[in-house]
Amino acid sequence: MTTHYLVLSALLFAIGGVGVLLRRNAIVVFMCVELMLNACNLAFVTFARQHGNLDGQLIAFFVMVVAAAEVVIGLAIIVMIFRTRRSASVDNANLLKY
Amino acid sequence: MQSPAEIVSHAGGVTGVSWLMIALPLFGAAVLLLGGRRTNAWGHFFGVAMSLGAFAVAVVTFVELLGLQPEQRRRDIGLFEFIPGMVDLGMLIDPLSISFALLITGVGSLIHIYSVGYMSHDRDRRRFFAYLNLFVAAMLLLVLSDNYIGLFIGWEGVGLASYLLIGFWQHKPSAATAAQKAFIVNRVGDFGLLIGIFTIWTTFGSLAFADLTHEVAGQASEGTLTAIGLLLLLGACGKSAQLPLQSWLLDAMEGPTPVSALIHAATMVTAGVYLVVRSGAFFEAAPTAQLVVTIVGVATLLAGAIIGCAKDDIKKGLAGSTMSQIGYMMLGAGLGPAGYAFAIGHLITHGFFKANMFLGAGSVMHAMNDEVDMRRYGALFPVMKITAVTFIVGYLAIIGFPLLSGYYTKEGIIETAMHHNQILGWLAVLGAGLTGFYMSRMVFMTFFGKKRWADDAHPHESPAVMTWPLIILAIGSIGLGAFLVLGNRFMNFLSPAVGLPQPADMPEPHVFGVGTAALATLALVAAGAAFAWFRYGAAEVPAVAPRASFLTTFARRDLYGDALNEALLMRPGQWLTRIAVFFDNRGVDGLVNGLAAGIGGTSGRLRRVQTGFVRSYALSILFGAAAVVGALLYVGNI
Amino acid sequence: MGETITFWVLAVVSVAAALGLVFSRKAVYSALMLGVVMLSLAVLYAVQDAPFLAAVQIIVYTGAVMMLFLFVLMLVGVDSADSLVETIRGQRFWAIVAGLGFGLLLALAVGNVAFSPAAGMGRAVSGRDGNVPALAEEIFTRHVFAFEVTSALLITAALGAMVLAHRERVRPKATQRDLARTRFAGPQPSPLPGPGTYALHNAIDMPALLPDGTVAVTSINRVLARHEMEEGYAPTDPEKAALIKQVLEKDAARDAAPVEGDKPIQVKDALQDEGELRDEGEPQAGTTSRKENAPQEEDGK
Amino acid sequence: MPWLSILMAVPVLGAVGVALLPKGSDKLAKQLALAVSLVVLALTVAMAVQFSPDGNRFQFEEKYAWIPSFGVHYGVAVDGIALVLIALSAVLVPIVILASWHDAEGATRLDLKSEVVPPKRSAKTYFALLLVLEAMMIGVFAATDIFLFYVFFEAMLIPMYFMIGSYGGVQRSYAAVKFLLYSLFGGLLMLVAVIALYVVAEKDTFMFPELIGAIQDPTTQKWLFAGFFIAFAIKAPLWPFHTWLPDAAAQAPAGAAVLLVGVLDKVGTYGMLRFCLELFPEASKFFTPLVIVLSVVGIVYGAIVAIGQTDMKRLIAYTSISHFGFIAMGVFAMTQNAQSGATLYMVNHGFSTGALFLLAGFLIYRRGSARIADYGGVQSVAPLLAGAFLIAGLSGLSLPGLSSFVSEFMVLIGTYERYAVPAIIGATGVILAAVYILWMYKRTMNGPTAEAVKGFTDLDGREKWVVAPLIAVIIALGFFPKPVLDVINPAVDQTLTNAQVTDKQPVSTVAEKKGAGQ
Repeated sequence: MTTHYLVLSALLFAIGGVGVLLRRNAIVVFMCVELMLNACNLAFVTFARQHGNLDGQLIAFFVMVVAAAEVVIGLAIIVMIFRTRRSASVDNANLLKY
Repeated sequence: MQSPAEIVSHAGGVTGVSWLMIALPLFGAAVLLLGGRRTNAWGHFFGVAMSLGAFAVAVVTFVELLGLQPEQRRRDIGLFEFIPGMVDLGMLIDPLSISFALLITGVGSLIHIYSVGYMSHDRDRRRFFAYLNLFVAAMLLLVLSDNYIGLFIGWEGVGLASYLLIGFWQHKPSAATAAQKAFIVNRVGDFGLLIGIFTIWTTFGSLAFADLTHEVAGQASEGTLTAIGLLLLLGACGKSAQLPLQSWLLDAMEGPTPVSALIHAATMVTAGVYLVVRSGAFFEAAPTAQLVVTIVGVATLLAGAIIGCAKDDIKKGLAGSTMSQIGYMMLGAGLGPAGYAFAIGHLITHGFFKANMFLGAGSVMHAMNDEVDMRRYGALFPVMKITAVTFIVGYLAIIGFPLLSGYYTKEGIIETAMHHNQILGWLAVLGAGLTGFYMSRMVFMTFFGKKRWADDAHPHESPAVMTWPLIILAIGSIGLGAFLVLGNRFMNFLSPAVGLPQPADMPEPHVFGVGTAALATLALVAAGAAFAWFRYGAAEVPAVAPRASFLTTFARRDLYGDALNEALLMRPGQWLTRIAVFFDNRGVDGLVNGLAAGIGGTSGRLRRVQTGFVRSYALSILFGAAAVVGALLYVGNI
Repeated sequence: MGETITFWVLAVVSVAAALGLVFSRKAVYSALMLGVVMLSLAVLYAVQDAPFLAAVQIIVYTGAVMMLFLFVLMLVGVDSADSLVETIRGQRFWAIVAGLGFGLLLALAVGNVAFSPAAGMGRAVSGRDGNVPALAEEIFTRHVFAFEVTSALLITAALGAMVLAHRERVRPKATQRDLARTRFAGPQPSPLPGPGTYALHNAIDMPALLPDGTVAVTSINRVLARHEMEEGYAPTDPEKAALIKQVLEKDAARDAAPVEGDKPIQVKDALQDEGELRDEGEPQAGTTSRKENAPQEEDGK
Repeated sequence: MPWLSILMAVPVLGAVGVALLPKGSDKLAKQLALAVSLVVLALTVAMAVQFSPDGNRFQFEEKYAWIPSFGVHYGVAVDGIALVLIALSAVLVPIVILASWHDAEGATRLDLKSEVVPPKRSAKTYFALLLVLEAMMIGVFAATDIFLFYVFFEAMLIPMYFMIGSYGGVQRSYAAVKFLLYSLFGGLLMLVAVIALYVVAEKDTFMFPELIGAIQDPTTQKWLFAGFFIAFAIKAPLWPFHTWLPDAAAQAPAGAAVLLVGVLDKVGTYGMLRFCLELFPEASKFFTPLVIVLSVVGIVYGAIVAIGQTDMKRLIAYTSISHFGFIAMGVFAMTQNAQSGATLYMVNHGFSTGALFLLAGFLIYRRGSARIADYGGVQSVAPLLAGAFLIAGLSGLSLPGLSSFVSEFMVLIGTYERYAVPAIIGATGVILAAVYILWMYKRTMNGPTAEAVKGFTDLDGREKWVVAPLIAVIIALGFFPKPVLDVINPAVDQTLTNAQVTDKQPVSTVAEKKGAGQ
């Protein structure tokens, strides 16, 4: 069963990655990142069960905490950009280039 | 073959201070050059005084030398250590060098006196005398030095002096070009001499004449000796305007006439002969080298004569004849000890009568306000008696009129050459005939025939200061030949310096000193003179040069010597320079700048990668991640 | 046996939801899709005997974080659907290649590892009566330092968000006296009149009528007008429709002017904005214009 | 008496003094700079007098630990070769200061259409830079600690960069940057080699005397040699690395160009002679054919390109490339004559090319353009200037009786002893030299006076004081090189013994007799 979980987690992670690359709306990109994080959590929990010790779950817990902090900051930035830029598209913020 | 005497170091007496001979003119040149405007008034007299001073020292040294026993007559005066461990500069007073010194200072002083008159109207007269003094000093250093480096310093010093004097009227572009050409062609000759000196140093470990005796020279291999001989010959050709480096002599006539007389007749051009005679040890041990010397001599002899026949410019004609006479001397020098005495004898007598004729030509030009074309002369005899008479004496001497100085020395060379090698002998006789023709042509065109003067010319005799040197030189060209050659007096005098020939090499003495070769020469000379009389004496000489046959244009264009140099050296040289400059700017520099531009270009393109879109960066991150995982996988399971 | 069934069901659901998240046009739909994924994962955690995590996942992660997303979505404009046309050349193709490549590689890696049967959480949890106390003991003994660090992290995150979202007040808060003075200095000192006794509607999207029966331009609500215009329901009365269209064009012209946001905000502009907002003020009759009802701190070009 | 440290300190203090002068006082700055340089000259002469040629090799030695952990010392000492080169710089600098009295003010004073561009910085800084440069020049020749040598080797570039960059001609920045990058590139290679030397030698010191013969294994020697040699080949421009010199010399003001070509480039050949030969004998022997070929190519190539130049200063720069070919050939011919000839050549070249550059500078100061075509018939207008130019030119084509001939003769005869063909090809350089010098002289000085040249004034008092000493030295060394050679020869013997080379003996018996007699 473990490989199934891991394959699922890999698949979700890949979809998340593709989502980050394809979508232009900052919030959707952000959600895809959350998706990738959840995929990792799944892998952690699977390994916790596989190895029979709590470390996996512990790590997953901490990942959630970090993810929360990240979301807070990310969204604040998105709001700020939206406020000045009137659009949340990721491609608009492209002044930092050659 | 009795080899030259041992060189003995000397101190005391006037010989001890004979370095004054060089020092005085050098001091004169320095004072006149540095003095500037202040020395204008008395500058030329000072120059003449310095030259006369050198002449005086030379005479006293000569007398002191005569006082010694013949074997003692090679005195070496050490001066100072020039390059530690290699060469110490010093002076060698021996019969050969003192005879040269006498010629240089003697004729030199006369020419100094003559120049006082000739250059009286020139505002740079002071500078002219400075350069003349510099020349005399350099020439004396050349002949009096006791080693090859001193000789080389004198050699190039003389080249510099001739550059300065040819280009004296430097505002004339033709004079500047002629001067530059003379110096560069001389430099080619000096290149040969330089390599020769290197070879001598590497083979013998010393450059002093005292060490390079005949026995020492014998030890080196034949090949090296021939190489040294040929290299020295290349140097000699450069300086004495022998083929193939003769093109500069005719252009050198751009300089004032006293310069032509002193440098391009009497002294500098004979430096080559001096070098060949002084390096006798090498040439005698390398017969092939001697043969080449004689061939070069004869070739130049004929070339000079042919050029002489076609030149209308009196100075260029005389220059052609100088070239041919030096060809004789080179031929004599190439015959070994047998020919040395006659070669140097002819050199001295030639110094007198050629200088006499050049100065004569100078006074003619002076009178005809610097007209040089003989076709504008004619019937000058009644107007300029002294110049004419002295010129004719010189003319008779040069064509070898019996009993005059030219006859003895030139006959000596021709007979030794005939004895040595028939072909060379007869070619020399042919040359003598040609000399008879072109010299007679020159005399008849200038002094006899109809008056072909330009309308504003009203010739008058030159002032005394110019005519007296002519007279002295004329007297010299009458008696000197006989004095030197009769009773082998000059050969015995020179023997300590250059050694005596085997009796076998000497041609047997004839009845009344007139051999078959001598008779043939006299006949040819007479024929030449007669033919010249018919063409130029009696007949009407056109004022403008008529269209000429192939042979005459060939001669007028100096046997296309210049055209040859131009085609072989000048054109490819310029072409090579342009390519080198192009290669340097585009090639090497292009490479460097190209490298810089390349780096700039790539960085410009790389800059484009940063598109500013977050998503393209994310894409590259993902690719990176994929690569890492792939690598881990690859590493993991190999 | 139950586990495999739940796994396969949830796996399919979560993958479908994930794809939905990525490819849905509207942001809100993708938010909901993400919620579905998270919930299915929570169940998977529970199945893999990690009950505490499942609870946290549902309560904290899905409950709080997802809601934050929705909240921001609301702020940013729920309807801001973005077209799926790709702007960067070759981005779509390469993204898919990279994503699939990456996924395949991981799957390959995971695939060829032979796992022994899962040891299960029995032993780890045995001595400590249950998952949560075991986890608590684990956290508060070995990882207490990490725990404290994460708390610090959370605090800084909160602080950061506040700092980022905060707009410095450059001028003193407008007191009531200022408001009164600006209102009276402005073109419309008196408040806009109410719909009036004879008014047929007091709905917000219905413009007010002036005593002579014509439509009061200032009472047209621009947001709604634009919304209707975009959705295509023009008001039946042609004259009102014309008026609304004319107001919208004026607005569009003003909007078309380069949005100040593009160029970095100069301090002078910000101040000028502040002033212009207050002075110009455009008092509305009874209806609230978009500008006025937005909270003081939210308005900003 | 720590002579060398004083010699380095005085110019630096002078430079600080000059720099601190109030803004407008350029005249005072010049006088002070001149005074300081004359003091340095006096000190050098005093030192040189006390130098005993047959004493031990390194004299006036000072050694203090600078970075003890790396074994880096402030090691300064002087042997024959270094003393002569320090004397050269000490003599050249006052002359250059005197010559560039007006150089630093740019073209404002010229009404003619001039290519000279007004400088970016004040004249005061120019003279301060000059003095700093002098200090570094003395430092680089005096350093016996290889690390210290490297430091000075790189530090020298900075003042020269500013002098070219701020006071040069039209393309000064291009030339300055090219010069700097070229030398820095070389310097970096050398740094790698210096560090590698320190590490491989395991002697825990950078002192040169102790490192002689420290590296035995031939391959490491070859690599280290390459590192050092490329840096020195770029510095003294050998053939492929030379393109920076014409640009830098043409764009630099005349005074800076003199020091650039006269002294800075000598560091390259001095480095070859001192470091390459003595530290890596086998590698030097291994690379000798390559270097000889490069230098011969440099001689002929430099001369030919010089003939084709239209700009006076570029022409003089190319001639010095040809001269550097001679020096490098002399150094690597590894015979007594060749190497002392090469060292003497470094000194003579400094004076003759220095004189040429300064006189070209005077011409450019009068006419404003460096193109040869803009001149003609200067001799009839300014005979003294033309005469000095002729003497400088003649020393350039190494006319016997002038200083360059002695050294060129020794280099050629030394090389001929070991390698005949390169010497012969090198000797053709003598003919080419005559062509490019005389042709330039004819085009600028002889012939009818060109329009623009009519207004030329002859050498004034100051310029006479610049030209006179140079010509005096050229003629004096030409006739009596013995004193200088006596100082150089022992140092060269030492170099040859360290480079494990014995002179080739001539073929025949005369040498024995002469040798025995000596």
